[in-house]
Amino acid sequence: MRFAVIVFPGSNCDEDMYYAVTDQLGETAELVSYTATTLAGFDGVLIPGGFSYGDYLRCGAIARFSPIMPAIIEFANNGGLVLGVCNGFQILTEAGLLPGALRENKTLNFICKDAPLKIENTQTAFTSAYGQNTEIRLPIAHGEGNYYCDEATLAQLKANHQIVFTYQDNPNGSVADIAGITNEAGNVLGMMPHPERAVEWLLGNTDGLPLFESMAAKVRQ
Amino acid sequence: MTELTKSELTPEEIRDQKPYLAWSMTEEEYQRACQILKRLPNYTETGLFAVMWSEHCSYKNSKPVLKQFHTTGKQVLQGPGEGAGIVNIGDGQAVVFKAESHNHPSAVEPYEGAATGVGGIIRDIFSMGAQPIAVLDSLRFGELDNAKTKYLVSQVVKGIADYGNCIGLPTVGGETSFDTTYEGNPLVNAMCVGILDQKDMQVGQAKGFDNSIIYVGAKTGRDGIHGATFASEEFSDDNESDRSAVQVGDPFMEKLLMDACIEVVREHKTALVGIQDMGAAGLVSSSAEMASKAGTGMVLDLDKVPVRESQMTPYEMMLSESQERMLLCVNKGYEQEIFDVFARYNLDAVKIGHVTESKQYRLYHHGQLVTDVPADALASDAPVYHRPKQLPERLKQPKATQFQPDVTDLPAVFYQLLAQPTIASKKSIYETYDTQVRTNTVVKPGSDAAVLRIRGTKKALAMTMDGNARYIYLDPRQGGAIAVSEAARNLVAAGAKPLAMTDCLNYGNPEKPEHFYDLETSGLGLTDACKALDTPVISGNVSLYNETNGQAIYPTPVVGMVGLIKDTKDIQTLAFKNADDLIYLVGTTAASFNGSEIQKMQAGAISGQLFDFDLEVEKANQDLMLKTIQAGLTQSVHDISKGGFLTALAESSFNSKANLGAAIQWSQDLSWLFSETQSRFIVTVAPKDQVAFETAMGTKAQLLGQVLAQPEIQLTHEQATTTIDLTKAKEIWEATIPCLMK
Amino acid sequence: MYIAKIYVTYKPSILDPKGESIKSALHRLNYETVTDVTMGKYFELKLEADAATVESTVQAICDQLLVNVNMETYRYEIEALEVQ
Amino acid sequence: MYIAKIYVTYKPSILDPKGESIKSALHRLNYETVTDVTMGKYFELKLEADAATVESTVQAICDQLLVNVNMETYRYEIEALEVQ
Ligand SMILES: Nc1ncnc2c1ncn2[C@@H]1O[C@H](COP(=O)(O)OP(=O)(O)O)[C@@H](O)[C@H]1O
Ligand SMILES: [Mg+2]
Repeated sequence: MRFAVIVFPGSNCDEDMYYAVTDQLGETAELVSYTATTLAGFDGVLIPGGFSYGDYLRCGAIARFSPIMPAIIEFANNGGLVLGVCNGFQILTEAGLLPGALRENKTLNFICKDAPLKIENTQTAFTSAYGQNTEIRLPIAHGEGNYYCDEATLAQLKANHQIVFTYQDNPNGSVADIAGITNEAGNVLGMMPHPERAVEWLLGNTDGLPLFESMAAKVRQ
Repeated sequence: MTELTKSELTPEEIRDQKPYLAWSMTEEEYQRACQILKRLPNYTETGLFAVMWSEHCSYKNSKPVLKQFHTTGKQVLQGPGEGAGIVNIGDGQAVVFKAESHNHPSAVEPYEGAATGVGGIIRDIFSMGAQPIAVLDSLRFGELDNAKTKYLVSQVVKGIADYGNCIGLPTVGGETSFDTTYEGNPLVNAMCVGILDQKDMQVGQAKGFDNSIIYVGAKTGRDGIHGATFASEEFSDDNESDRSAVQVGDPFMEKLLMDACIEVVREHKTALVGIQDMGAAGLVSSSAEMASKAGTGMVLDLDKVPVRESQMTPYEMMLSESQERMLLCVNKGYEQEIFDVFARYNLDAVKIGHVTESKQYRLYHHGQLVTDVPADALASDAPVYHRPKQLPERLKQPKATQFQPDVTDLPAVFYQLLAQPTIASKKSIYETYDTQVRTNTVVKPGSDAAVLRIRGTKKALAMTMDGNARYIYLDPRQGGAIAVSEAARNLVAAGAKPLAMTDCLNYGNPEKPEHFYDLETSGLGLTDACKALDTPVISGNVSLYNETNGQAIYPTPVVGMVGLIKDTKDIQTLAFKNADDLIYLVGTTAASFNGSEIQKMQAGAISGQLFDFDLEVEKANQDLMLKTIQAGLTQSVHDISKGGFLTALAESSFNSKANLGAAIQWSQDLSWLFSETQSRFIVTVAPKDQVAFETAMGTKAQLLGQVLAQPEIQLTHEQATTTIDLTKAKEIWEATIPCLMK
Repeated sequence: MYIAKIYVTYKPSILDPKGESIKSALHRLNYETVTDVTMGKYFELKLEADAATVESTVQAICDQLLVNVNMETYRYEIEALEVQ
Repeated sequence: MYIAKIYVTYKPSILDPKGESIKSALHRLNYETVTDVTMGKYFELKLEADAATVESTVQAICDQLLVNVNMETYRYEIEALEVQ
């Protein structure tokens, strides 16, 4: 399958994402500039981590007005798989493709460490390759990963099984320990942990690989 | 002429009122400038001389010391003198690295000072055409017992974190220590490592008459004017408020600048002649050095310089230290392709001048010639001073006997040692750094050295920053040699062959003979070890005048070193791997307590004559250790440093995934568990490899025990066994700094 | 020429960890009289707009970019500046 | 009971990368009329102080904690609140 890895000014996990799905997963990928206006020919969209536009106003707030965004929204609305990691998650919430918002960690510090996660829903397009009730560890690296949504939204997320990943040991203050959610249709996933950093034995962790395998399997269906 | 330039002092007024004295330019230096010009310099020119002849830009006090450094070796592709040094790592690739201090700015404005320190050192690396891959930070503060120090620590760490995290470079290693001596004068040293294809090597030269000088990056404001002279002055309480605008870092801008510059270097080779970052003394320093190095002159039109503020004078524009700016020399006729690259990154790129044959450095502003001086006079021909030296009082008759620790209650002493901030875990610091971005980090902070693989090869690089100033304080020569040796030992412990080093020389006022003695003598010590270990100095930085109210810091050279791991299979960490693995001590232990952590803890201060150190033993132990690692005979390797054997042993346990412990038979004096004898490693070996390991190491390694499945140290000494609870120990070790920071 | 001063704060129902941390710092510094701290963002925008549209422009800018209405509220003041 | 509203902004010579980046975003969104953006901090403090000391307390808090006097300036307004 062919992934588009979106590069905004200030994205810095774009190459990591690219190598994860090419070198490790063995699929093809292309770095797509924020100035592009079409995603024709791609089977999946990956929005990487980083500090788009310096994250100077709010994380993701400025990036969502980039020329590529209408194409991403259209891609998502047509049922295409979209994964936003870290800053990518923040951009997806700012753009309204996912509910809620990401705020400053309750510790007020950036946190970089491995986080034990529970996969709450293994039936999604992003988690089907994980076993039932799997516990995994993925690296987190963020200053603003504290997921917020109001009560009504939370109830909806729960009712629709949109909560995909939760922290075992909530590091940042997220509502309901949320680490990653999908949209209602289940084709857009936003998550703070970095699966693309956990795809190689040499780097000590491969717990992220099944996520990309799930996406590839879904596309091939 | 504009209003503002009119209000500047005339050449005659300068001569009479001597404003240059306040810019740290001496009367003789002013006279020297007059002689070079054969006339009185105007305001702008005087400012340029003052800043270019500051210690920070000219190294006028430290040059004689730097001259003695060992800087050559067959691995060295570029030694000191350029933005950063370059070392061959085979396959047409090279590693580029340099360290830099940002002590003074961080003392005044810790967040921005530390952030811009990181930004500056990253620019040094990509100005060589290299892709930066990692950042390290070496930090020294006063004791964590007062609000001011806590504030400095939290802000410095946040500044480093925010800059590195945002630009997307992992901060993978460093060191953090605490001593009263740094209370008014914290040390913030940062190092950056990059990778380069040798065919892309760049130099900061402005060659070729009529070639264009192009300014790229952020606009110039009034920030940090005279930052370089400020870095060459002592602090005192009375100059607290008299400081120019603080420099603010913009890591987002630097990310764009970095990517654009690397693109230019790789893909526009015919266009690019030279590239240099604007660091200390900004525009004047970068441009004058580029001309001087190439043996050319330069004409700049200051009306073209992108400015952020209105009505800036030539003096202000030339001396501003606004961040995230670079200067390029581009072949005539090729300017547009360069402009196009920067335009794609939404960055300013403006031709502000050209290279000339005349060797004069000329600046025009509003059509007027405002500066006309020989380029060499500003750069290569700056004054050099051979300062007098004098054996410091403290070194005259040090007590030869070693301190004797009291270890009556061994577990209690050990728990107390783990609660010393210098020994305690630095996790709460490095967990705020993104250590993995770019997905090359194989060994993260917390081990002896960080290790990053080189994508697409079997190779990896190990890197570290080290330097124990207490040893240097007690014995500058030996201490200097130990600093280099310890850095190399950390790399060896990671499975790497040390390649070369960079340094930050942090000292007091060199005009004081005792301080100059420290600087020169510890420099000789560094050199002894560089030669013995074949780790030449390829780059570095000097920070003098680290004094507050006349009180200097410990002489503190910090060593940054990079080593090559030929095959990622050789990568080692300090963590115990399996229960029942055998534990060996490599090297011999003696009563080495003067200058140790336990002396400081129990006696309240370090004192006496430093313990013995033998470079030949160091070299032999490192070589053998590395060979044995490469033979695949080790499970974990850890060098023994501050705190001694027991601390190192506990660290190997704390970092193990399964909370492993150790059973140890100790036949020497119990207090020697805390000795800081150099040249030692703790190694674990799988039982199946026992014979091979012992054959390889011979008498160098001594079997002391084995790894336990449970988190405790069972220490047997003269038939009695003491148990140390490692769960409790780890709690103390990890909680100390977060608690003290509250 | 107008200047718009915009104040953005979290909605009351949302915990403000920065405000809390500043409050405890103030208590440690013995400013015990401080009972409540909120921290928000403050923007100053200069606009070359005309009187008829300036307010709607400022509102649109807030809703579109400056404010995340999921969790923040804002208020603003607009002043005319003397043209120099 | 008093409420102090404190506005903190960078001093004029200090680079404000946030303001700059917001300004360019607004221009890309066709709010070309915006000529200048500064982004600062806004604090609201509630204080149980008396009229005689409230102002000096607020000033001290600003100088000591809220404001980095190396780089920032501030202004404030103090209002008395009805005691409930
Ligand atoms: N400021 C820092 N930045 C990054 N890593 C750090 C820092 N301080 C300490 N560390 C990590 O913690 C480890 C132990 O720190 P320290 O006790 O100072 O080192 P050592 O004695 O091995 O030189 C270091 O090797 C490094 O990986
Ligand atoms: Mg070590």
